[in-house]
Amino acid sequence: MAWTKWSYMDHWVTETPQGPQPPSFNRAYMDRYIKQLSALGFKGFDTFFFYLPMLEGMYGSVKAFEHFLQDNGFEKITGIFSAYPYATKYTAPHVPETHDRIVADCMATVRAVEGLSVENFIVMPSTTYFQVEPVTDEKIKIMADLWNRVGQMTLEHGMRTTCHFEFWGAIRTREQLDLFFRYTDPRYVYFFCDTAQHTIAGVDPLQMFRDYRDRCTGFHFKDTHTVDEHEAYRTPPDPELMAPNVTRWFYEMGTEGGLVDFPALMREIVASGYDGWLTVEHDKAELGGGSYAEATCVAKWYIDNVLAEAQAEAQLEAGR
Amino acid sequence: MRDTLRWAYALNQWNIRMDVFVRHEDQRRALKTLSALGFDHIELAAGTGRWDNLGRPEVIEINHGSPDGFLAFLRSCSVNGVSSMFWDPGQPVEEEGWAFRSTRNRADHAAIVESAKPFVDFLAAIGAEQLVARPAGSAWMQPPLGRDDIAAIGDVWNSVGKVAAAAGVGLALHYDCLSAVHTADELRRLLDTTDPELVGLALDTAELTIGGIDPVAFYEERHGRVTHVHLKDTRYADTGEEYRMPGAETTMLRGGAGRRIERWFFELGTEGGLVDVKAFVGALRRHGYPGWVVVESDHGGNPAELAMLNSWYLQHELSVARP
Amino acid sequence: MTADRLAQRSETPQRRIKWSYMDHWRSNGPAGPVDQWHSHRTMSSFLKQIKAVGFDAIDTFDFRLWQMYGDYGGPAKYQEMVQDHGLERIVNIFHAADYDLRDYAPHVPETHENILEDFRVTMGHWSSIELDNIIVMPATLYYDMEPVTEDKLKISAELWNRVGEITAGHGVKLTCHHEFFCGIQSEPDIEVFYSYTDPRYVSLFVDTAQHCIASVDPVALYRRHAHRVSGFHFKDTRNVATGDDHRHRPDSEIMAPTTGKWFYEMGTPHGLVDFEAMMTAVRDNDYRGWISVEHDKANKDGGDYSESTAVARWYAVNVLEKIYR
Amino acid sequence: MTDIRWGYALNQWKPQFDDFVRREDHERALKTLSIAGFEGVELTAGTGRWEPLGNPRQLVANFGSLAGFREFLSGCGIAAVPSWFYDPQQRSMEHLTPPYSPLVAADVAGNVTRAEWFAGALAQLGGSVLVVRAAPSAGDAGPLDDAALRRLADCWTAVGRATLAHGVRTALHVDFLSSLRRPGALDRLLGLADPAAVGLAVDTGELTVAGLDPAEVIRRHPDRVWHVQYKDALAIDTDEEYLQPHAEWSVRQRGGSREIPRWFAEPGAHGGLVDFAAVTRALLDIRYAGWVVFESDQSPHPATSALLGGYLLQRELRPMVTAA
Repeated sequence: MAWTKWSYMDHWVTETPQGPQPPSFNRAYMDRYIKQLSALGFKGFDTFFFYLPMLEGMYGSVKAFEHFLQDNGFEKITGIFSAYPYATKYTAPHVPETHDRIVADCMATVRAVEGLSVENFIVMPSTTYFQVEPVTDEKIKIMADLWNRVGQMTLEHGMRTTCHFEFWGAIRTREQLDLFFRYTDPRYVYFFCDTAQHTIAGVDPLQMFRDYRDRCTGFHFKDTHTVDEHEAYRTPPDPELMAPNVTRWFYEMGTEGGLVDFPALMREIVASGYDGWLTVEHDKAELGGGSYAEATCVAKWYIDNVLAEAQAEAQLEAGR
Repeated sequence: MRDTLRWAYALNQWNIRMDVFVRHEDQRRALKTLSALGFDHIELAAGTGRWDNLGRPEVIEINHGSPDGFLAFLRSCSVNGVSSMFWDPGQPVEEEGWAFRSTRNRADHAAIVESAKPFVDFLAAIGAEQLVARPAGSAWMQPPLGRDDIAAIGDVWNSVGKVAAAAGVGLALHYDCLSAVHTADELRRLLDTTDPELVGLALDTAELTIGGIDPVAFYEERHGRVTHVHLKDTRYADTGEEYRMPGAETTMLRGGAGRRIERWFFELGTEGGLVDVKAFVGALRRHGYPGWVVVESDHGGNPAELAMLNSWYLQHELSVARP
Repeated sequence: MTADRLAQRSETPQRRIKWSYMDHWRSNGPAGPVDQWHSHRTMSSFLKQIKAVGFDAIDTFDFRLWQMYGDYGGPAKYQEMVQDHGLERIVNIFHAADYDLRDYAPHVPETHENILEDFRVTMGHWSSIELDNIIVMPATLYYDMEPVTEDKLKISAELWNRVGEITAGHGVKLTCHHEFFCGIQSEPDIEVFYSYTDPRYVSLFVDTAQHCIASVDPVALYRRHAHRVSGFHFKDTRNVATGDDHRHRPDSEIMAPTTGKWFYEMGTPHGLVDFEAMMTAVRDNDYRGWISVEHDKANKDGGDYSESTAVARWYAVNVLEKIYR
Repeated sequence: MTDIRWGYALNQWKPQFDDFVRREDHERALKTLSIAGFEGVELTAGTGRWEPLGNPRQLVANFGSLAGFREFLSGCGIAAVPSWFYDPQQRSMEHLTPPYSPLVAADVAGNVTRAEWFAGALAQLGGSVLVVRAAPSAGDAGPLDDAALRRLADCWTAVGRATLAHGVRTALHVDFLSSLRRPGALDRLLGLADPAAVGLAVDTGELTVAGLDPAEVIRRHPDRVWHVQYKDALAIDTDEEYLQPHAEWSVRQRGGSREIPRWFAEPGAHGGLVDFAAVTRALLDIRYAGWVVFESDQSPHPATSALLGGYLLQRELRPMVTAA
């Protein structure tokens, strides 16, 4: 049986009279966007914490939006992504004095999805590298303590705090990742594997999953054509959009020049018995004339044709 | 007939989403487009975060080293300077811990004056003339204005005006069709409660028209207080209560509900445009309007195309010669 | 933009170079991209934008003739609309014929009569307006002409001499524009071709990008043939043709496996054409008249015609006109 | 149980002559259709080297052979090319032949030759229907008297018999500019043509814009409906602007006096006028067995239109058919 628990991470742009805009432009565009994802067979929907108020505005409540998802073949909202990519004097995970404010913000987000059965509370464990460096063991410990606190709080509300590591974040090399997970309590802090971000940072996502299988609660399946060899990760003012020699980091699965071995990862997932959600994410897919709609079709085609085959092979091997 | 009008263009037209118009080469292409069209000054718009790198003084500094470094960046594209910067103190920003503030709330006034300072200092450093500010939050979010509300709003803007004047920067309050200061009388009362030496009016031809105020008539009436102009067109006027729809930023201005009009602002001379641009510019010339005229069209289909059509209108319909 | 020259209708100081825009264009319509001929409104929007960035005139394709008759009442009437928008006129037309070995191949003598008749008819259609050049691709696609022998180059040259006589009779110069994927594109072949042509009837139209893609230095080529150059297409490229790019079947211009987008506007960081050297050569040869800017398929890979045209004009005003104007 | 197979028309991806020419563009479009739930893709006849999917010669030039093209399709998850839309009034650069009119007897031979060329290739691509533009625009051809209808019938009978030899049926496509839109014209033409050789391609969008009800047309010709195109309509030509000369430009492209921005859109589009459930019920009633091809004509966002069409198919129409 092909894997059914596929969710889509809420990045999208569509044509409007005011130029290409996110579908939260208004309710009619949001409906059409959900229908397109439904036609591709996605069952889960992950979104950003800052979209929750917009969903309330358009559908009356986040719960009502989830009903609309369910009317369109989705199971539920599967994950909420909360992040502080840029350190300010109010919020910076490596600065203990800001931890109370961050925990309060996370509490507010958790309350906004109270009553739904959202599984993953996905977080960026750190801000941009250049605002944290030098990255010492001490700072990694401080960040670990923060997410232990947040993880305990979200678990009480049925959501697992799970860490998603950007290639330009402060925790990026294999040593830093291992240290961070040693400092964190496995009951409260989990691992969210982004295939492209780890590959760009020179870390093998497949090996990361093998080593942290028990703490892994989700994936971002997206591809990249480039490993960061020019220290883009630590160049101000912004590595993600303004890296001098790389105008686009992220691509959908199935494009020529992709570096991530998705079939191998799929076989590893099946063999490991993992039964959680797998999430497709496209970020800035419109660069160079691309389109989110087409990129998502090509990715889902790859899932239903290439990954389904890898899954079948793995299931045969495992004698399931 | 002497004509001293100075023309600038609003750069926000290119900044349509969070993750676009961030790379310097994209910004250079926009600046060169404007320069090729005869505009040698631009208006900036406040924003937040590392990707809004023309919207916060501290982020501009990280990108260009210093105010002078930023000016050098503009001049590399033959744009000579910045005329003004638009700022809405009621818009929560990351750099202020996402604090929500209202000019009606006296308890917020000190923080509002404080939050204006980085902008005033930056504008002074780059030789820009006006800080263009939204006087009050959206009407649908709060009860109608009472007398002491307008007094409170006037007070905070006098304070900000004082800070700006001390740095040699002007302050102009920008009317918009969703703001709580909505009717012509409310706008008059706000002008009357503010010190003409410290606070001017930024008259936006499209916003006034949508709000049901004739921009030519209002300019004739209060031309002494108009220190800044936004020149753009619109094809629609509020039927009367649309600005009170909940979430009007989306339900009205992005066609989410009601008449489902998904675009209100247009380039000058657009078909079915309601603004009598020629009459308005004629009035500016008659009264020797001293300030900047910032041309814009807000977000439409293709930013470069809209700028080119605006420039054509200036050259052909308003006889403004390209340098 | 200073307004104090409001009443001043003065002719700008006599410029030796004027700029024309070769009319490739797209804009976003409700049903997807449309060209400027879609409606009077899209045409007016196009002409406004060309005028706004400071072009003096336009060039066009001669297959637009039927739309001119259908929608505007013919070339003269259409030119009036161009002039109503503040542009001077239509300067050049590009004769984009369907080259075919069976009936339209400059190196195949049996097809010459058909080609000559085509030009007699074409020049008649355009006699209602004054044109400087009729621009042609001087050969079929490369793979239809190969192997390229001296004999074929000679036959082609003789054909264009005769066509040049016909167009000269209408006061219009016949001028050759060498695509990198046409039969006459390498440096030696170009030299042999022009050695057989009559300078009175056959001119050279230098397309900076096409020559650069074909590994021919456009500046050196221009300096060698300056006396018989009747115009330019200023456009840039970021790639040089390699391997079989120039003879890829069935098409090189869009379908070359190595390169999805050959052409870019001048003034972008990665361009290969040295426009400053080209402008210096134009100055040194005291060339006077028109330079055409062309953007071909600028909307590929997320590009857009409006912005590309503005950026190119910026480059012309701020860099090239500092050298010569 | 009726055997309906679902396809999508590829013409939606080619707004201008220099669009949709590269191989990777085709691959991404075909994968989009496959994943959206469509198993077949309808081609539209085109000529010249920037129409790589336009005719048999260009397919061979680009894929080595028709089998090579079929391999490319199956590599993208597309099973077959069910049909090819062919307008004889388009010249052929491959054959250096001019436009042909179905109303001109002297053009029949050339028309048959070209139709066989497409039909032969279509058979090798797993296709079964050559969809032909039945008559020129009313504004250019004027009213069709009986003699004209007989000339049309003879032309399409000849073409239909020729394509049958390749196992391919010829179906007449009526668009909203067609002179066959006039009351009774289509019925009389179908009556005059050989019922074994000439059928009907029902295009829901075109008929609706022409003020006709597609479900009613289907029920009126139960055994002559050999092909169906699902396309939504956003406006109706109430002022009969189809009678103007060059209506292809002034009305279809530019929207006529009301400047309609889009006449057509993907099935189920916001503001769409076609009742696709009713049309599907009519097909079930006549026990239609064949292809239904979705299309939206030109769309500002082809992938979005394909997905919204796929949504309607998966959620409403396919369940209706499988339940029948």
